[in-house]
Amino acid sequence: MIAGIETHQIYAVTAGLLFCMSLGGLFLCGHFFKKIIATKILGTAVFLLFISLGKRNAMEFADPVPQAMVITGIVVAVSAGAFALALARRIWRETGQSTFEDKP
Amino acid sequence: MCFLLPARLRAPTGLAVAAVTAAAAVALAWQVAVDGMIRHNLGGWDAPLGIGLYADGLSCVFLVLTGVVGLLVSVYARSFFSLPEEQEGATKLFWPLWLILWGALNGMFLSADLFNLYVTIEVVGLAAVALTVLSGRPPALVAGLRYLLAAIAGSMAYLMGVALIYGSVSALDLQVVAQSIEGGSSLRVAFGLMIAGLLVKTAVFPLHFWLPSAHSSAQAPVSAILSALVVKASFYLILRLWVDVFDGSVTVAAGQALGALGAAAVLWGSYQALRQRRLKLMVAHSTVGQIGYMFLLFPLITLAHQGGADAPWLIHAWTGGIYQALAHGLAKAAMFLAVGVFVLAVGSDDREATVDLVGRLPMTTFALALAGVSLIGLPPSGGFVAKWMLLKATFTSGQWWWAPVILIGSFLTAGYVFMVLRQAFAPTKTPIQLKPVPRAMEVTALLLGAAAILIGFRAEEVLFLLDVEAPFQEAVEAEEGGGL
Amino acid sequence: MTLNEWLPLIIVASSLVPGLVIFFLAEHQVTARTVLNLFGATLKLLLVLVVYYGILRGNEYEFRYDIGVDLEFSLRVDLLSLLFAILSSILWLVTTLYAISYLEGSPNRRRFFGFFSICVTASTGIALSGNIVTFFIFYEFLTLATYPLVVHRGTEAALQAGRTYLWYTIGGGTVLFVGVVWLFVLGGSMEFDRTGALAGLAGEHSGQLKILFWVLIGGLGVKAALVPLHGWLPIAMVAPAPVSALLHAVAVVKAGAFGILRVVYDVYGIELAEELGLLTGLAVIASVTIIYGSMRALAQDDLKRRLAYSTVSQLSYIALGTATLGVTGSIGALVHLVHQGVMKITLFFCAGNLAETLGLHKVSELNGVGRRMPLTMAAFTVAAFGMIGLPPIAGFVSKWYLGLGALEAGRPWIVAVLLTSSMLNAAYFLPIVHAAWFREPDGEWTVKRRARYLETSWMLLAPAIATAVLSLAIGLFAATQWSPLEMARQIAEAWYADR
Amino acid sequence: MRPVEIGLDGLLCLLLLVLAWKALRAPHLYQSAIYFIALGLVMALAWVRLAAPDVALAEAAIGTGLLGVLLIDSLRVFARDSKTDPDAESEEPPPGEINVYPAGSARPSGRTLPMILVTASCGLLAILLVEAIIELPDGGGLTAAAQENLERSGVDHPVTAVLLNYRGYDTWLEVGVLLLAMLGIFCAGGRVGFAETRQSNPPGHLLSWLIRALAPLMILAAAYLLWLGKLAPGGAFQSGVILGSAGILLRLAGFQVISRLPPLAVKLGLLLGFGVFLIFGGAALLTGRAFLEYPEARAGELILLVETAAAVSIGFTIFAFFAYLNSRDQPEAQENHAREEGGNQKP
Repeated sequence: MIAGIETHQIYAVTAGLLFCMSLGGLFLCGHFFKKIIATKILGTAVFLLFISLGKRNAMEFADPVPQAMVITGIVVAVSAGAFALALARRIWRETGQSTFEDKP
Repeated sequence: MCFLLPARLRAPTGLAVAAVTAAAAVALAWQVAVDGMIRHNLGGWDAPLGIGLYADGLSCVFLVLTGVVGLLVSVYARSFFSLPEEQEGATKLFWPLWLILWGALNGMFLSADLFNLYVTIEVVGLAAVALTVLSGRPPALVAGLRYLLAAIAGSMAYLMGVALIYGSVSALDLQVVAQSIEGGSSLRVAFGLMIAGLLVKTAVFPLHFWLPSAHSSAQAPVSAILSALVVKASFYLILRLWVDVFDGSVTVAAGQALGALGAAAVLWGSYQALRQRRLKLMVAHSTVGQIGYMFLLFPLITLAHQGGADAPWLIHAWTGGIYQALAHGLAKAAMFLAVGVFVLAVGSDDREATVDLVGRLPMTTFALALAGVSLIGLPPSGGFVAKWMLLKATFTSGQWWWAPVILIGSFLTAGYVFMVLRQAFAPTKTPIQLKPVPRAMEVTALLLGAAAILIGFRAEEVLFLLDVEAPFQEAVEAEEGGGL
Repeated sequence: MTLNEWLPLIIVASSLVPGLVIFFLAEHQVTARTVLNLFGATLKLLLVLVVYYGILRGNEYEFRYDIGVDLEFSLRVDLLSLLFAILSSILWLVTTLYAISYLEGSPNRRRFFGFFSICVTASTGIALSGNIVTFFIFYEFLTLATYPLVVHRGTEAALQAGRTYLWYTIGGGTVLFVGVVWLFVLGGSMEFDRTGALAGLAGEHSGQLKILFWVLIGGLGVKAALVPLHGWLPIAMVAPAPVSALLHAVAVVKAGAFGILRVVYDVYGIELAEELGLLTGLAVIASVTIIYGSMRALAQDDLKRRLAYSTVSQLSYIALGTATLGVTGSIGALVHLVHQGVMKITLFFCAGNLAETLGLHKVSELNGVGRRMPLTMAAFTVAAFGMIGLPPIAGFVSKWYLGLGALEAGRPWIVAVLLTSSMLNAAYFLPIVHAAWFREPDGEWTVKRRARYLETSWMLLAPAIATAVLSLAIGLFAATQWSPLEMARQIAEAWYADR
Repeated sequence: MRPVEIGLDGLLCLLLLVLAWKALRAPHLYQSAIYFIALGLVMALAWVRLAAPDVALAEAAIGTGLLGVLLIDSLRVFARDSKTDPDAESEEPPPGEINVYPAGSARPSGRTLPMILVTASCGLLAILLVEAIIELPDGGGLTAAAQENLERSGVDHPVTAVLLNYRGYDTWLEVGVLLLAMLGIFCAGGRVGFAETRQSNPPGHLLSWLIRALAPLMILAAAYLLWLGKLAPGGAFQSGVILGSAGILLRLAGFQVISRLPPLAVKLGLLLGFGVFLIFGGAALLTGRAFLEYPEARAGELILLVETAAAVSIGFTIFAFFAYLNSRDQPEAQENHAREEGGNQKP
């Protein structure tokens, strides 16, 4: 039974769970900072799924296409994250606002 | 062909590039209309390994829309950003950002690869947010961050769907995926995730929460771009996925669900627009409502598809939805530009402040009125053709329950459009000194408004273009190698 | 394409182009504007007459243009469209003259004349529409073009009236939209010359057809001011007199009435309408409107409002005649379309003259005004007598045919309605006439001296007299070959030809 | 598969989930950031387990390294500025211990219902998603296709082949995204250009010396990684990041890096990667090939050229992210900026 489980499956399921967890976090976290972290984890979850799928048949070396896509994805996600951080910092500095709810 | 992604150019150069890009879009559309669809394999690699670019009727229609609106908005922007009032913040970055955005939009309309589409969505999203916060005013910043987070979440959901699809069919090219797709729960979930992610970006009710603040706090040309083009891009993608990729696996229930969201958006958006006191917020809410109309397309074509590809209302639904996108693109751009002129001249965004503009800014008022006519769907206008087709499709297909939504939406739209116009006719007791507005800004707004009306006179060409590899003809086998 | 195909389009464009050009002229270019306006109006009238001549010789005039899928724009000339087109172009010419003088010196004339021409375009378009879609397009176009005219003065009252007007007309337009689409789904593009497309559906879809009929009438009834959809009309009287005259005597309200004619005769066809039992309902509504309008008119002191309620009442004669089965009733309806227009515009001109020259707006202020403005009041008297239905004025002819038609169709209660209404008409018009001629002048205006030799500007006076003479003439010469009555007879006989 | 491996993988995954949970639920931003960085490191292990060393390198360097630096740097801002807020003085949290809920406002009440809703729908989504993932077929992928064409691609490492040849278009756009993000950050900051100031408390002499010595070494390492990318894990991104980190270290040591360069050079640095791709793609079109198609014979050299340009741009941009944000929020910089603005407004 247990022996039937493949490495990639464990990671793929983890990816699914991480995805949902961070999606919930994105909605429920108040502070900009944590929302940004939630989007990062969201991205990581997606990448994890990609890579675990790439691992399916080749044991030596994973499918290069998802790997390349994930590298691209990481860069894109980091760029977006950096931009979001820059925005959050500016908002905080200009208005002292750190969540969408409070209106200073 | 349309990868003109220049950066760091100042206004005149930017304008020139805008003209070239628009011309390229039109040229491509012409070529597609004459020769049929075009496919170009980037890097010389075929699918599934390489990325393809692919132009058919649907993409060309959107390319040309983007070209026309883009060019006129560029002309407007050139005057707008040379005004002393609009110099704050990083406004000199408008040109590079806008041209990148435009390039990404074009890239998106042409891309035939799921992952590449993700990258273009992300570029579109980032550029759109950057444009939103251009002025650096705090409300714009907050709205921009909200937009950015929503956009990231949306594209991640989309990417998750892509991962699932890659997992099940090992391909990313739209055509290859479409051919090798079979049912199954993983595909359904993938599809759901992708559509949901894109719905966030298209701001369909109830996922529209980010739109009104973002679109209303941006500067006028930016608002026009966002409302007229950026939301259309993700709509295009939903449409593309729906009819080309998941063609066989979409269910009637899914179509009805999207239709219901659209209907709710029509009612809610229009109602909210009626309640706003600030002009730009009103126009932004109106976008939410008008986007809803486009989604009424889905239940109609889905049911049609179940009933066989030659269901008589198919052509109506299809044309209606696309026409709505076109007419709204033109009309909303005109409206935001016209409101931009108002705000500039009067110095206030209050709906009540637009008194007696009909005498003093006749051209702009006229532009606003033309755009309004098209939004309401009064004949003769693009909006009328759209609503006519949609309404007819609802009757013919027996889905009459969408009809009241279309009509009530029109009625509410008439309410807010005429509330502004009525105010514009009222004379002032104390004439406010209007600031002079560059003529080019007034003219471009009027041209866009007139275009929204004029496309109502001639649907034939658009239909012809749409007909090139229309998704309902099962003839996508022919692959023409990179004919650029 | 031959000239005959383009001619209908040129007729429509002959007012559209001047209208659009006027927007680009400067406010002070009065001469250019006037020349342009008159040129357009004259050209249109000439073209319409040319087409009339052609039609009599058996030519066909049709313009078609594909919008896309199955939307087709089509302009086609038949006698009914000519009847309405001739009426609007004659009255446009006259009203243009009147308006030039009436608005002299007031602001925003460029806007006024621009939209005014566009309104006429819309109403000609309605007249020449070859199918229901084109009709609908122009119908909505008319709504849009009249709005700026209603709110032209920009006062609070005008804006309020504009709002009411829009709610009614856009609501009506929306209902009509549904009806038109529905009709389209059932019976295709609904060319007006292919009556009977719906007849085949009668058995299977008769329920739908019945509902559809009322949806269409509901949409058209707003502009035709059928009770209870008439509320906008009296309020819209805040507009300047030429607007009230042309639009609320001719263009807008007649568009509704004309639509009802088209729907009953050309879309459903008289046979089908009868078979479905739709006409009695329409006749009842029309009768109620006639009586109600007259009663309300009695109670108004404001002259223009009284005229407005009179319009509500008189318009429904057309609907009533339409619903009276039989060729004579139909003739009555058609000829009343013309006669009522000519007479009502005269009344509005006169009201405008009184307001402009002496500042009189109320019925109670009119004592002795006939001595001061004899020509105006003479015109008024002619038109008012016509309205009441005194021979030999035009109104008599139409009422005569309506009554005769009712008797032929075996519906004597309609005659009773007509008689009651005529009595009410007399009751609200005669006191005005009496006061104007036989009471002693007592208003403030008596102290003012007469400024000129004429009682008022000739450009105000001439149109009123001309239309008064016209209403007398078309009554007197009703039996000749070129009279509206003769035209109406030809149209109606064609409708009933296959019975 | 051996049970030990399953146990190891299971443990790793569990750790991932726990860390993510902690990062999202931690009461203080500082803790959140730390948990997140830890998550990134564990994730790098997971990549290695999944036989994706390229991704591991990229994740460790960019995803965790760079972003971690940015996050910590942002925390500094969020902490410092609340200190200057006079209203928050009384409830001043200790530095680095910023409460999630801003001072003065209690935990927002009335959020229970949305919380339940969101949790429930996320749970539902999780069930659907896991089911979908389990249902995925056990094989597939494009490994074979990628290997087959490797000879024609001009490089020996399949990931590099995909990145720069098969799907070079994506990579080009991605370099564009970096550029775009930089422009976006300029927008967010409200002005273009860098205002580096000397660190108020420069690090000790030794450290300064060390960093200065380290910098050339790092550049060397970057070049090596770049070259290695042809054969083995490594390549433009990883090497770019090392370049970027060299810059960040220098900056942290208080050196003015960007300000020393002429503005044109800065712009060129940001644009280089994007531009080379574009020129190259255009040239391919002109010579009758498809956009971004490499001539087979010279593919290796050309890819190296493009990669070098991309690496320089990536490194430069990443460093610029940091430098801009870091300098933008220095108190002195703000004052300078305010003065600048005031000066601008006067005439």
